[in-house]
Amino acid sequence: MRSKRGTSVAIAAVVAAGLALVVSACGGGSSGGSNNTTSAPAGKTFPTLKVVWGTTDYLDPGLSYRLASWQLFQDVYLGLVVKAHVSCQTDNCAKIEPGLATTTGKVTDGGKDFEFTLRKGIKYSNGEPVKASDFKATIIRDFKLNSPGIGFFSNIVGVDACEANPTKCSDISGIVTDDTAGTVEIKLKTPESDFLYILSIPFTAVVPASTPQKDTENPPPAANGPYYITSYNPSKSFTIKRNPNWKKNEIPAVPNGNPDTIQGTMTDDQSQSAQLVASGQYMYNQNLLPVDRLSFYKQKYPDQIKFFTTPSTYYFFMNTRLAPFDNLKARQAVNYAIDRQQLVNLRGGLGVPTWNFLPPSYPQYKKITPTPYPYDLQKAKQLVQQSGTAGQKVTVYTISDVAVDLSTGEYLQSQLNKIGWKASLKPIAGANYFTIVGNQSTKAQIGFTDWFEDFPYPSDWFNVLLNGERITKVHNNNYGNVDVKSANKEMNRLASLPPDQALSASTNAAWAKVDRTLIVDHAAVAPYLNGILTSFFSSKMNPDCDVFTDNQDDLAQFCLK
Amino acid sequence: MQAAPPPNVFESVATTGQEEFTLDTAAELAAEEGATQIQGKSPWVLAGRRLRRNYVALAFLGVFLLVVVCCLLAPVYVSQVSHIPQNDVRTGAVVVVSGKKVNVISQGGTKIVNGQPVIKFGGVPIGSQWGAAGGKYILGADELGRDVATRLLYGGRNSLFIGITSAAICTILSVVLALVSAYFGGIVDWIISRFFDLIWAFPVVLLGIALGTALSVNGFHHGPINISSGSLWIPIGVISFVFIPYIGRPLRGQVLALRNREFIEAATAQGAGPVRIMFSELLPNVASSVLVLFTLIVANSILTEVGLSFLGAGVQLPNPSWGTMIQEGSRLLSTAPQISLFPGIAIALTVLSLNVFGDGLRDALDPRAKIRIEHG
Amino acid sequence: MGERLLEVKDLNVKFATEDGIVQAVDGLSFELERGRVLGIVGESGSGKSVTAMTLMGLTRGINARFGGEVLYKGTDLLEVSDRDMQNYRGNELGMIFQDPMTSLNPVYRIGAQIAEAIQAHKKVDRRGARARTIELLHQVGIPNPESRVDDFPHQFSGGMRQRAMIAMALSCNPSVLIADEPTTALDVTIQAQIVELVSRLKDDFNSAVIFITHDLGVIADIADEIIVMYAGRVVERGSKRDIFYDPQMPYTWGLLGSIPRLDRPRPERLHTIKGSPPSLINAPEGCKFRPRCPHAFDKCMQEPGLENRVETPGHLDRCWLDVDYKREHRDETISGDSVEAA
Amino acid sequence: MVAYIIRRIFGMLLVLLAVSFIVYFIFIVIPGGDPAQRIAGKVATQANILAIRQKLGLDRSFIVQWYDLVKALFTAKLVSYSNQTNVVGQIKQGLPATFSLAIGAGIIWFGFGVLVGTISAVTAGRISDRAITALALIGISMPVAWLGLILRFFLAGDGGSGVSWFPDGSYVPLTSNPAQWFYHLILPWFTLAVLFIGFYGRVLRSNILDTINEDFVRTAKAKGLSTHRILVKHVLRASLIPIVTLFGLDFASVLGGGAIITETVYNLHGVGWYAAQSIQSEDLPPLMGVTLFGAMFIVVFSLLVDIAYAYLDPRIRLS
Repeated sequence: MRSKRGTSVAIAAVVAAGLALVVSACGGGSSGGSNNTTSAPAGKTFPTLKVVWGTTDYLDPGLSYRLASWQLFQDVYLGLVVKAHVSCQTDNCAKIEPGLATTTGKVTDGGKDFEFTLRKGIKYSNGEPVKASDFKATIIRDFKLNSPGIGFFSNIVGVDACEANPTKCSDISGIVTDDTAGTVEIKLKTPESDFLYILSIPFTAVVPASTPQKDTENPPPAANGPYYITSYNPSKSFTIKRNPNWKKNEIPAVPNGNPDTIQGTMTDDQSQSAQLVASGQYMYNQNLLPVDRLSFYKQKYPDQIKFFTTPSTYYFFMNTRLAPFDNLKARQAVNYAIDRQQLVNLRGGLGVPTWNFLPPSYPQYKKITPTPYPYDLQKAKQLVQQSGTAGQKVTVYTISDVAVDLSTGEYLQSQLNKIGWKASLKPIAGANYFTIVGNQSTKAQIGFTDWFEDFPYPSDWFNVLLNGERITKVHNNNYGNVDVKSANKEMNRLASLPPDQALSASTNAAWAKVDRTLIVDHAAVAPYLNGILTSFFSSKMNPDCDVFTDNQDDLAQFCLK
Repeated sequence: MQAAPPPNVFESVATTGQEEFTLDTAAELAAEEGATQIQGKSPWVLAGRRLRRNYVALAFLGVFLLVVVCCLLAPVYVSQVSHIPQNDVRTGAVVVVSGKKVNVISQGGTKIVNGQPVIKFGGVPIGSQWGAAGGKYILGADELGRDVATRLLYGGRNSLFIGITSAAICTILSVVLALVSAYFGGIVDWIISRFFDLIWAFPVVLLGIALGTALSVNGFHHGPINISSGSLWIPIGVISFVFIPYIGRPLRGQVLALRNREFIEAATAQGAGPVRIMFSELLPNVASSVLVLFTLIVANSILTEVGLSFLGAGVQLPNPSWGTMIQEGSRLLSTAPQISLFPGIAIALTVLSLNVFGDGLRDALDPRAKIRIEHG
Repeated sequence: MGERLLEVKDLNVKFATEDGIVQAVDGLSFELERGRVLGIVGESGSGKSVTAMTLMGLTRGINARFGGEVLYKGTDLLEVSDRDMQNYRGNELGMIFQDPMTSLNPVYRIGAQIAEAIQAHKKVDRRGARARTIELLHQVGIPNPESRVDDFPHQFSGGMRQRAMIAMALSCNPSVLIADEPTTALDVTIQAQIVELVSRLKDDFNSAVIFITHDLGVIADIADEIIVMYAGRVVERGSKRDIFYDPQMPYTWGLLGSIPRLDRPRPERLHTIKGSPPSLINAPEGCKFRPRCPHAFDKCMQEPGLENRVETPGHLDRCWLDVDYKREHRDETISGDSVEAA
Repeated sequence: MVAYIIRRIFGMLLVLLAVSFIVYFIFIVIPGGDPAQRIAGKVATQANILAIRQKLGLDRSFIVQWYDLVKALFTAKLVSYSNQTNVVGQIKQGLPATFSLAIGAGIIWFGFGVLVGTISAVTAGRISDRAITALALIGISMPVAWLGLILRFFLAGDGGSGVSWFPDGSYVPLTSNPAQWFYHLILPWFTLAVLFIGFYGRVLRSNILDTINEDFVRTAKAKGLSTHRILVKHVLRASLIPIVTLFGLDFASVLGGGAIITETVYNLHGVGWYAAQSIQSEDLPPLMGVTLFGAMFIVVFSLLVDIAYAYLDPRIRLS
């Protein structure tokens, strides 16, 4: 998922941060619900939680692809399995836990057949009971909505008809449900290491079959989680209340929640949202703090701000099919020419320099040592000379309405000019940037991009962004058209393992090797930092209750001082 | 003033017995009278005299010219003083400020301590050095370590170039349209007037941004015109198009008033073609209004360019313009106010001097202030 | 002789302009009794309008200097503060102006502008003021005033507008009515009506009138006493009879000569006074009319005083010529140049 | 008079249609702005991009697309390409902020403009006149964007200058908290009004100086009216007429969401802000909606202004 962070005060941003919800599997997923989850202590309830929120695209779980919505959905729409609502700053990132299903699924047929049985007596907020067929209806509804998430279902048996003509999708043979027994069986074409995670993201969160098959936002669909959204005024405000039909501790992994109602106001103006929380009118700010005011806020409200590294990587793509970046030396020159610490400074310090592609919080992450491309302009200039592409025209693409990304583009353009190319800048509005850059006819040579994981498994990184077999003419995510045959083969192998082998030590080491070869041997991309997020609480809140799972706070577990 | 005439001048005429009191005798009479011949002063000379006496207007004209000259000397400023080209990013650079080494951009840093990132905040550019750093960063640095003073001058070149050129094009276009519509009248006048109404009905800033954004993606490639997306000609085209009614309508009104005056009928009687009448008869009469409107439109188009660039529809980055600098600096207003402050001051000063000079010019050229600026 | 309303003693008015000090009025004196009409005649720039405006206190300004006295019922109007002057203007002294087309506010109804004057001085409510206005319009001869009162100025003809101005000026029955060239902008037929109206209203309102014009013919029958002004000075003063039948000043002859007369043989060409009025900044030496006076001789280099040089006591003039010489030579100027080519 | 109004209304509709045509034409020039691709999202296949294009009717001819767009707008069913929200609904949501800003600022700049213009005219030449003229000129020369930022920095919130007399932008609905509503709008009102106060002041000053020399003012003095009454009833009345026309048009443009920069800088989520948003993402429907909304105000007010002019100045007949 691409990020479009709230921007500077001058231009109210287009859309809020688009961070993916992280679902990570640490340890075997097959055993019954392990109960070492540490949900917030009960008895900390309070009437109202007033939050400042970034604007989002939709509030319909079948359509939205933004963090601002997914962060709310985690306590509203639950899937067969859910991500554990536990803090995961160390290395054991959030785990998969049973959700509406009693277990995390019986995996048979070599990892191609998943079977779940639903818990008894769960009701939606509109009173209807949760039925097994609702799951299949939800997936079909996603196709009917032309949801951006239908790409995740491509490995399910019998989905081809729906993929060909989404709006006419009526049945998926690979999904078999039995309402009386309450069972759901999903058959896959090939084993898929990350399929459990896919079942825990909002696209697969179950909504009533009666939900209209179009964007339903005011109010959004009925919920099966501890909370339900009572009203939503696009880009303005939303209200969330406790789900009357939610039975306490019905699903161990999902906390019952402390606030009775959640009042949200939406704005993309960073300094204004910080103001609202600093003045105590609101209790939590989901937007980033304005970069230039960071030191001011940290020094004035030391214990009300928390920082979290996120599983995100900011990198420059280089189109390997176009001069000059079809030349390895040219790509290496770019890596030498960027000072990663300065790029962190551009973000006011909210970043950790990196030379890897995978984020550090992954078990598959192994820091590439020695540092492959230390900052060295002279070496970069030499490499450009040796590559024989000196003096060529290079166009740097960047996002025009997110100030920090714009400055990053300007930085790269200036550095490329210094090492021998004729670089010019092409800023494009955020809403269209990824569509234009992802279109082969644009012939984008080099440019700014970032990636926030959909789920914490390397397949969401390499298979989507750097796999030669996934290059498409339109809406291509492999902007650099990276096509390393050996790496492609290894990625596909590692991505189609049954769940139990998916996290073995050997698999992790193999993913780390892919990371290393693409960076050191092929300089396929030029990664430079992993993003850091801020959570700003008002003086009334107790920051220690804050559970920051992978890249978002869990509102349900906030508590007062 | 008449000198006192010699006595009995009438007798001398009466007694010489001339038959007829003709024109020659009148001239002769006047010559004898010794009254000083009143040299005909053209309105322009009179205006020039009034303007010369208006010191305030001239002072501000001087300020405007000073600003223009300074901006034109931008390359000299780079080679002699700042030694930092306009788009040269120097985030990691170090500068000697009165003996001490100082980072142009304060260095941040992040350490991971038991899973929690500990952040040392960086990214704050140094403020105005006023020469303490030997010509470097006199007005301070921006977030990418570029020299604000250099960019201020280069930005000035862009903003002034756009402002003046678009005002010139707009004036020429609207003068021609006004003359044609007022002279020919009828259906031509109707069409041109509706054209004026149409642009007039458009919310100016909205039209400007819409055009600016639309064209800035891939430039304008239609027929002979081939403008690349980053060129200045896009904002120029946008601004000159948007302001046409501001000059066109008042001018059309004035030309209409002159249209059926006798001296026009006389010119037509002498067989003058429409072009000659329009440009050698009508135009000189409204030239003073055109000149005054021009100065005011230049001031307005500079302000509009700033607005457009501020919203990202004017000058395209990384080229500086006063508008883009204000926008860039707006994010760092608290830690590095210099980035936004100085362009703002430069704009206010330039536009103020243009307005004051325009005022003085209008008083000199047209003391009875016939021109009504129809729309602010 | 009626009650003495106005006594002007040695009035002089100076204006400081960029090009120097302009001596607009230099030593003007006259008296005005109720019921009498004083005519002031002179070319433009002779100071007659300045005099009228000064009486009304409308020429006050930072660059104006006044001398002499203007006693109105005993108080010197020159000393009265501008605030108090407001009680005199319209109430005691009414004024009519030259160009009726621009003297009325185009965006206000005629009735409103007149009622405004009434309410400014009299304790009258709106309805009373309106009734009074209609009555006034009737008195000045405007047809069906009840409906015309709500018309706008541009709906009135020139003559009718001047009548409305007169109604406005007389609305608070002032003791003195000052008419500053009221007929100049009107065509001849209307002029006669206006003059006749002023004279009739003078009797109805029992007021005095100062009638200023550049055309002697206009005040031929209305004026009791006439003052001829030239270059800011009085050059001749006397009763109507004195001026018309025994003019002593060559300038007056010129004025008389330029009037088309029915009672005399039609001259081939009316007499015209050569040249143009002198500048008031560096005026000619001696008699100001000398440069244009056909009978000027060396003595005229010193300015003659305004004295009574003829039999009738009130008749004053400012000319060195011998009275008999004048009586002998004046006819050729007055009766026009039919006798020989100019 | 009625015939005149009907003819003018017909002219207005024509202008609005032409405006909608121009907006549509401008946006056909943008390449790469194909909304269908953008909506298709990350893993879109060629097939569903075509499906979306069909749903939005983007594959039909130029004229039909324009006609559909305008019809949808007038029947309030127009939906934005980027986030499917109803355009007319969003504009309506922006109305309170835009109207509050426009009406408040309008009152300020008209009131102060007349005050400033009268004072500097009456005291022509003296210090107060020179000072006011200088301030007016400075007011006109201020770039609105910069002025807004500076005011927000120095006076609002903890913009860093430590002084926070005013809240830091954003709009508080009148209905929910009138005191806060007023308090939040003081700075935006002032920022928007400064330009106009200066301009109106100077136009009024030159009008008054012309009118004072008119004959009917001398007549009014001769009637013995007090200077105050003359100034208000005669001089001001005549010289305010051109100001009314100026105010009519400027007020219309601001009411129609013209104060885009002020709304953006102060984060008042009004129509202007919504326009700026939709332009950033090159989203045609909202832009069409806002432009027509703004143009409608301008043409309606220009008719109102002509009628007011005829009422104020009886000499003018509405031909």
